[in-house]
Amino acid sequence: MQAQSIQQLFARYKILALLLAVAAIWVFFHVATGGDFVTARNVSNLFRQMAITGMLACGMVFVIIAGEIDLSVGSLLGLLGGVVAVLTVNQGWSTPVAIVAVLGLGVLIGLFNGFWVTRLRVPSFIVGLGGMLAFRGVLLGTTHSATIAPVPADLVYLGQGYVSPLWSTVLGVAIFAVVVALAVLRRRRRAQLQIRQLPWWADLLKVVAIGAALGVFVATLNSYGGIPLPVLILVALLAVFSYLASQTVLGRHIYAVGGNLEATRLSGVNVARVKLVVFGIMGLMCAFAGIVNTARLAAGSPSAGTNGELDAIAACFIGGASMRGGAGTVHGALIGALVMASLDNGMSMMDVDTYWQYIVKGAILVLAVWVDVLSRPQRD
Amino acid sequence: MQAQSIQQLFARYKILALLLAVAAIWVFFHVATGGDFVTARNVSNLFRQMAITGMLACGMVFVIIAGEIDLSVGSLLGLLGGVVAVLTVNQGWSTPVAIVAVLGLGVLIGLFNGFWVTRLRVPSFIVGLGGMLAFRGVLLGTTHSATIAPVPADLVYLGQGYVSPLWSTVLGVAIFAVVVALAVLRRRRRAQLQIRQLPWWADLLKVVAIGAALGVFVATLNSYGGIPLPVLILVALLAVFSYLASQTVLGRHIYAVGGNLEATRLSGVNVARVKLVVFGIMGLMCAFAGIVNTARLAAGSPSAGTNGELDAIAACFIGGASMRGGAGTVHGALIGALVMASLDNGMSMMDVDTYWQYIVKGAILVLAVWVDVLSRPQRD
Amino acid sequence: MAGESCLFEMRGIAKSFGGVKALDGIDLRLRAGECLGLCGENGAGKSTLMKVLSGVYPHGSWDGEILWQGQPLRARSVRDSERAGIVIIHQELMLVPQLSVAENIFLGHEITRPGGRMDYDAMYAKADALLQELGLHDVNVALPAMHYGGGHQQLFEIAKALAKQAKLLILDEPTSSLTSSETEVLLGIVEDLKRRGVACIYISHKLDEVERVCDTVCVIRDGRHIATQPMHELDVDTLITLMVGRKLENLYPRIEHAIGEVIFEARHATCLDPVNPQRKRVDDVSFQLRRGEILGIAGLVGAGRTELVSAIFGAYTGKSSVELFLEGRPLKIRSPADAIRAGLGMVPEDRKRHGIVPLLGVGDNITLATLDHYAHAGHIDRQRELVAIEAQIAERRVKTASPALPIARLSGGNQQKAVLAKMLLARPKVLILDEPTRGVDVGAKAEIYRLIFELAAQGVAIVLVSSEMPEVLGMADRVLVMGEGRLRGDFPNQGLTQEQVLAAAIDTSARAA
Amino acid sequence: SGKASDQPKIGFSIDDMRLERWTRDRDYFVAAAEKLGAKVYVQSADGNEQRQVQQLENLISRGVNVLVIVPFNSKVLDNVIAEAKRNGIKVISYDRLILGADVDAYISFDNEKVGELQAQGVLDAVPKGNYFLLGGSPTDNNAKILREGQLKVLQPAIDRGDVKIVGQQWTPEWDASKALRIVEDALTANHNDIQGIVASNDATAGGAIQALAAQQLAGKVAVSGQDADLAGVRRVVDGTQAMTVYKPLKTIATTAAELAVKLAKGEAPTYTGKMNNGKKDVDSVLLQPTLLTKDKVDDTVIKDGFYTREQIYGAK
Ligand SMILES: Nc1ncnc2c1ncn2[C@@H]1O[C@H](COP(=O)(O)OP(=O)(O)OP(=O)(O)O)[C@@H](O)[C@H]1O
Ligand SMILES: Nc1ncnc2c1ncn2[C@@H]1O[C@H](COP(=O)(O)OP(=O)(O)OP(=O)(O)O)[C@@H](O)[C@H]1O
Ligand SMILES: [Mg+2]
Ligand SMILES: [Mg+2]
Repeated sequence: MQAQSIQQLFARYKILALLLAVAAIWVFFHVATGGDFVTARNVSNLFRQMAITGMLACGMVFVIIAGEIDLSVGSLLGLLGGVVAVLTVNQGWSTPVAIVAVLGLGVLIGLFNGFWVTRLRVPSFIVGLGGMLAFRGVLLGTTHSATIAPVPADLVYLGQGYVSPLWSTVLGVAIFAVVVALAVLRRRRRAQLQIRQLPWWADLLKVVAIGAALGVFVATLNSYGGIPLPVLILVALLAVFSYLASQTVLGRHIYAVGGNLEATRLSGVNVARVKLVVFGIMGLMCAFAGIVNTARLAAGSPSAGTNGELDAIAACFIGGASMRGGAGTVHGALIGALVMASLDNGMSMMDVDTYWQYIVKGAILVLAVWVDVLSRPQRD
Repeated sequence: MQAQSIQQLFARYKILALLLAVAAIWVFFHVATGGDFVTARNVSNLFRQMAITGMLACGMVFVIIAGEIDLSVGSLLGLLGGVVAVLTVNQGWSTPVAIVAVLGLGVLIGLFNGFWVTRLRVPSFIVGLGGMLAFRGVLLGTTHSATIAPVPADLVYLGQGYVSPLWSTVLGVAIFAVVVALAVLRRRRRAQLQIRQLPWWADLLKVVAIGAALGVFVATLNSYGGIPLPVLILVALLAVFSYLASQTVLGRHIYAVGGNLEATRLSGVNVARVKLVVFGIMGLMCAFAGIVNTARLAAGSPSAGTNGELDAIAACFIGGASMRGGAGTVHGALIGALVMASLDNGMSMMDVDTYWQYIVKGAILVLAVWVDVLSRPQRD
Repeated sequence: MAGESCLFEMRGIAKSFGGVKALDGIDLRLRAGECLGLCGENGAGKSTLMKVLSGVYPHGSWDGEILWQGQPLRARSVRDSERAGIVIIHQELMLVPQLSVAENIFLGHEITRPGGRMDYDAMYAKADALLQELGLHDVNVALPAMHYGGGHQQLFEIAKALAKQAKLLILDEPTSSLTSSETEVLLGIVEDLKRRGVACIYISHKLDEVERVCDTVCVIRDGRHIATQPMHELDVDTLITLMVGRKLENLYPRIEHAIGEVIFEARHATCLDPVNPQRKRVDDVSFQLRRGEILGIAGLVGAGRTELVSAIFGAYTGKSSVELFLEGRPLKIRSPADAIRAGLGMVPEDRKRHGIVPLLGVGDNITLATLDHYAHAGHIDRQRELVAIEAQIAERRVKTASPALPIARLSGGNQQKAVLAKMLLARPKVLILDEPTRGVDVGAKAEIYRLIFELAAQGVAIVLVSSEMPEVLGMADRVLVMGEGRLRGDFPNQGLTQEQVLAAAIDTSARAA
Repeated sequence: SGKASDQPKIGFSIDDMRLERWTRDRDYFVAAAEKLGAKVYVQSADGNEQRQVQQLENLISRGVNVLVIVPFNSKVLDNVIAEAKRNGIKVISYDRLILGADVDAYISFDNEKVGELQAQGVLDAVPKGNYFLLGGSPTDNNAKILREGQLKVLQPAIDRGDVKIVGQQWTPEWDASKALRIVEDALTANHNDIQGIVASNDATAGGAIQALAAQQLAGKVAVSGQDADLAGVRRVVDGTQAMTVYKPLKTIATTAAELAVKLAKGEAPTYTGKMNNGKKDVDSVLLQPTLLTKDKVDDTVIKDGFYTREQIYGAK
């Protein structure tokens, strides 16, 4: 009886199991590193370190929901990061112009990938694999395999800068205000239309929980300089993409396409266009990630992003996306990215041998997903 | 009209489009290298070079047909190759004993992977990713990151030796005899049971075509020392696995599981066991590939097999396997492996810049699959 | 009666899915050679009960007990129950599309030679024989099952079940995609099995079939047992009353509707087989449709009706050509999106493959085709959408715990209602219904029929493709008959009889003006 | 903090401990530093610059006093070193010079010098003939530096017409199997007319030599290497590999450890020179790598205890 209702709770809020897994990992590392892990400074580090994988995961989760996969993102990140370095360093473009150009280029390349998948019907796995090689090749060719450095200071700031604690606080309060406003508006609208509502205390609980999480988050980061800029970008992306996924026509169509392509087509949805847009978004995210990566390294490096696709895909799967398409969430993917980053960060802080790191990371990856699987109903 | 019947021919013999792609690639390289590509020596090299990817692809194609994927094979190849080196060099085991032990170990590890996928329901992508890390870690741990060399001569022979031209010829004739006998037997059996048959000339044509291909193959290799042992192993695996896939209950169940898991389960097939066996076979193939790789290098290297999984998976997809499971063939996967090996071989013979190699390889990969897609009926 | 003649007995079976009770203490017993009809509305729990019996839901995942020939049966998988002699034909098609017909028929029970080798020759021969027995003569059993349409596939399923030596055969809506002649063959086989001492459980929403082959009828409603009675003490009307809980006056509640001018026309529709382009699946079919008219399309399985309508809707997978005119203007339709935009709507035949997006919620499925109506600049007004969804769920009486429940969890009939609701929201001028009442219970059927009449009265032109002859004759104003891809007849439905339609479908020479 | 001087904390960030060579550096370094009373945290970036940056951040947040860095990519550490400096941490560049950053000290065997030795070794063995350049990983910066060193030595010979470069390839991931394949193809393309292979490390050299062995050319074609891997040294002894580059790791590691401890305690270490890294002249300690040929094995690796005689010559 008891066990069942707990399982129901997990089934309803799938993210709970995952958060538990994260908590377990954190506690483990905190103990293992003798209390160095959950400190303001390291948490700030951790979030900054997850930002790049997180950006990729934001795009990848849509690709996976739509029933496809994209293996080229690691190389594309490298390429776009390289291009922004070449433009600013070698061509002397101003940083904002270069960034806009690279974002545009990212979208174009993403659409190009999507074109092969949707119009020419080449399986996305192959398109991704081809892109993985070709983009890396273009990167090596354009940079002559050399690291391009140093990039301008304003670009570096994007990767290393902080939002000052004051502004961070303001931002946190603003977000909380929006959350409250949305909740109130929804309740009012539902009352108007006479739709069943959750009891008011449930909504209140939700708002309070979000507020508390937000408060702890901002306070922690503030005690170490404020919110790092890459983390701010990531939070903004989370908001935009969650909105996209749950509140827009496009988002709904993405889920439908992945759930049953034929039925969606027969419902009058232009499925090819939906997939194309998804690949375009993926390209855009690669551009974001590439720019931030170059900013973090203060250089465009020919090996940047190697294996980045694996981390991003793993993050999505950890976050509950399904290989068969049709299921997955943006916040799940980001928590997945957090798991990956926590593992890397924690293990490197524990000072264990490289080979142990490999073994433990592999094992925990599988175990974390297993915990998630366990919490789901028997068969779906 | 004309165009249509050609398309039908391709639809019926899907492998034709692929063979054409291979032929195009070969002709291109032959011209580009000034006639050095299609020489007995290089063809012998080429087949030897494709052997390892080919072995992995043999196992991988079953995994993909069953609707799963295994990313751990590159690391597992490295691990098992390392173990055979450690056993023979450091522990002084005799080569045959070490080989048997490693083959057994491969099956066990494969089954272990399968156990996570089937019993504990962790998605194979994650299990593979975990294994990829963990197995590499174990390899680095057991070898202390050192290359283990030199391995005994009889082990090296397995990678570098040849079957003498005489024996090669005998073998070729024997295979041809078997093919003829099977064709005759089938015709007789069908006549007995009064089942519709192909016209006799069609069967004859088939046999003659196989004979010719076999003749050219053996003659070419004989003019350069005979059949290389890894190639012989690969041919044997092709025979065994093709038989397995098309003629045995297990093989058909693998297709069924990938085609419609639920229907297969409800037909009383133990789907978990089928998948388990598939992963076991994959482990065995990793052992084969690992042993041959160590034999070829005459050393167990801690970085052996890096990215091997991508080559193997690409080979399967080039060979017509479907990401959704249920479709694919062993010979297709091997031709896919041949495509990959031809690209590597041809470009390195042309001595083109690395970055061009990346770009061309990526592009041709996509184009080859596109040709294959084009030759298929509109939508499936 | 219990004694040794009782083949099996189910006692107090209860099963729930995440808090929702699907079965609530059902008792059932059956003797060898007896045929039990299991009746109930959509979502009553019939399929669930049968899945419990056949081991799909393993022992332990439900309460109660099953006695098989006096012994408790604790099947942990389908294999266990098959070993005992229980064979089930599922409501949903359960074929592996890539495997050959013969391989599908023998899946899990392959005929082998020593060493696990497939004995293809034997399997082909036996599969051929089985299909002949079912009246299928033109099937190449070595071809992949996906080459054949829904009707054929249903027959393959039946052949698959017959290939096993059953002591109890469960048929869960086996005739939902069969035509009357094929149904005849099947019912004959069931009667034959009964004579040989095989017990059968027969689930169908076609009550005349139940009346014909069943000795006993068991009615369940909302997972509870309502009544078990010998068939000869019942008639169809009482049965309906037991099922629905109220009296059903008229199955075809005809509403007079004015038939207006021609608004839609299809000319020279031709579809080529995607695999073998030499073969035409639809061969030069033309027809006209008037405002407010209900046009029935009848034909045997494989007549090409589905191909015809999917070509019109821009959804045919192979090459096709057709000239379309709506309200006098030519239409250019290259995809279903074009069709819907132009004012066409279609409820596809294969619900599972073409109708539902299984993981999406019921509500999301209902609004999938019309999301734009609830959106400004891509932003969905969820509240407004929810209002529309709730309205459709109520009107169509979709039985669901919540609009957010994944639609795959609904019973077959309720899924069908949701798919219908999806197309209705698009407010089409021409509505194509391909087997719209497949797997729908009588009560719901009557509702769908009433709805069709209402739509016609509002001026919507309706194409009704159906394999159920009474349905076509009961509903249509005009009946097209197709055979082998060609139009074989065009009859006004006045005094039209089943025989006339059937004759046209089979006979090449009967061609009306 | 005051305690730092008694027990300094040293962060040692290594680019890739999946390679045998660096596990040895680590062992020697840790042993030497602990003897001097320091505590060492070791990190391996596994050949990934992003990972290295993250690990350096982690080390900084754990409050080390000195960072000893083996950069995977010398140009990308500017940001993180600036952060280290802000936290008052001393930075030592180990084995490879970190460019464009505020580094306190540099200790190394010169990588370019290693490339020169490799080319010299092959030139000594076969002064004239067709050469094939087998580079390291195309995405690895060090592979490029090695190639530059090699070309510095080869260029005069090429200009004289003594040496002809018949091909040059890079080996993804420094993978021996890929090196094997590349050399097989090169031999085919040149009809075995190759006299020297300038390989950039012992792993790729091993692959190359296997390709030669298949053509009965092992020992006839001069192959270079680097790192003095056990397998490599054995090949040198067998005569199939012309040379490898031996870097007395114990010396560099021990010296580096002493340097680190001194910097941590605020003492002034002794340097042998200065190197410009594009930002400043960095105080440097430069050690000489040794060209290891067959006849020098006893005097170097065995004498230094790098390997035992049994390990190299077998337990006969
Ligand atoms: N896997 C499942 N998860 C949740 N609910 C389910 C599941 N399967 C069935 N149900 C619910 O159980 C009830 C009974 O379903 P069942 O399929 O047995 O109905 P049925 O009598 O066969 O109806 P139909 O005539 O439409 O086939 C329905 O309300 C359905 O929604
Ligand atoms: N994808 C396909 N590939 C090849 N043949 C197909 C395919 N789909 C259907 N067919 C064949 O097309 C013919 C017509 O199909 P279908 O049975 O759907 O027609 P129908 O007239 O709509 O009959 P039904 O009463 O089953 O709806 C059949 O002979 C079937 O075998
Ligand atoms: Mg049912
Ligand atoms: Mg049909």
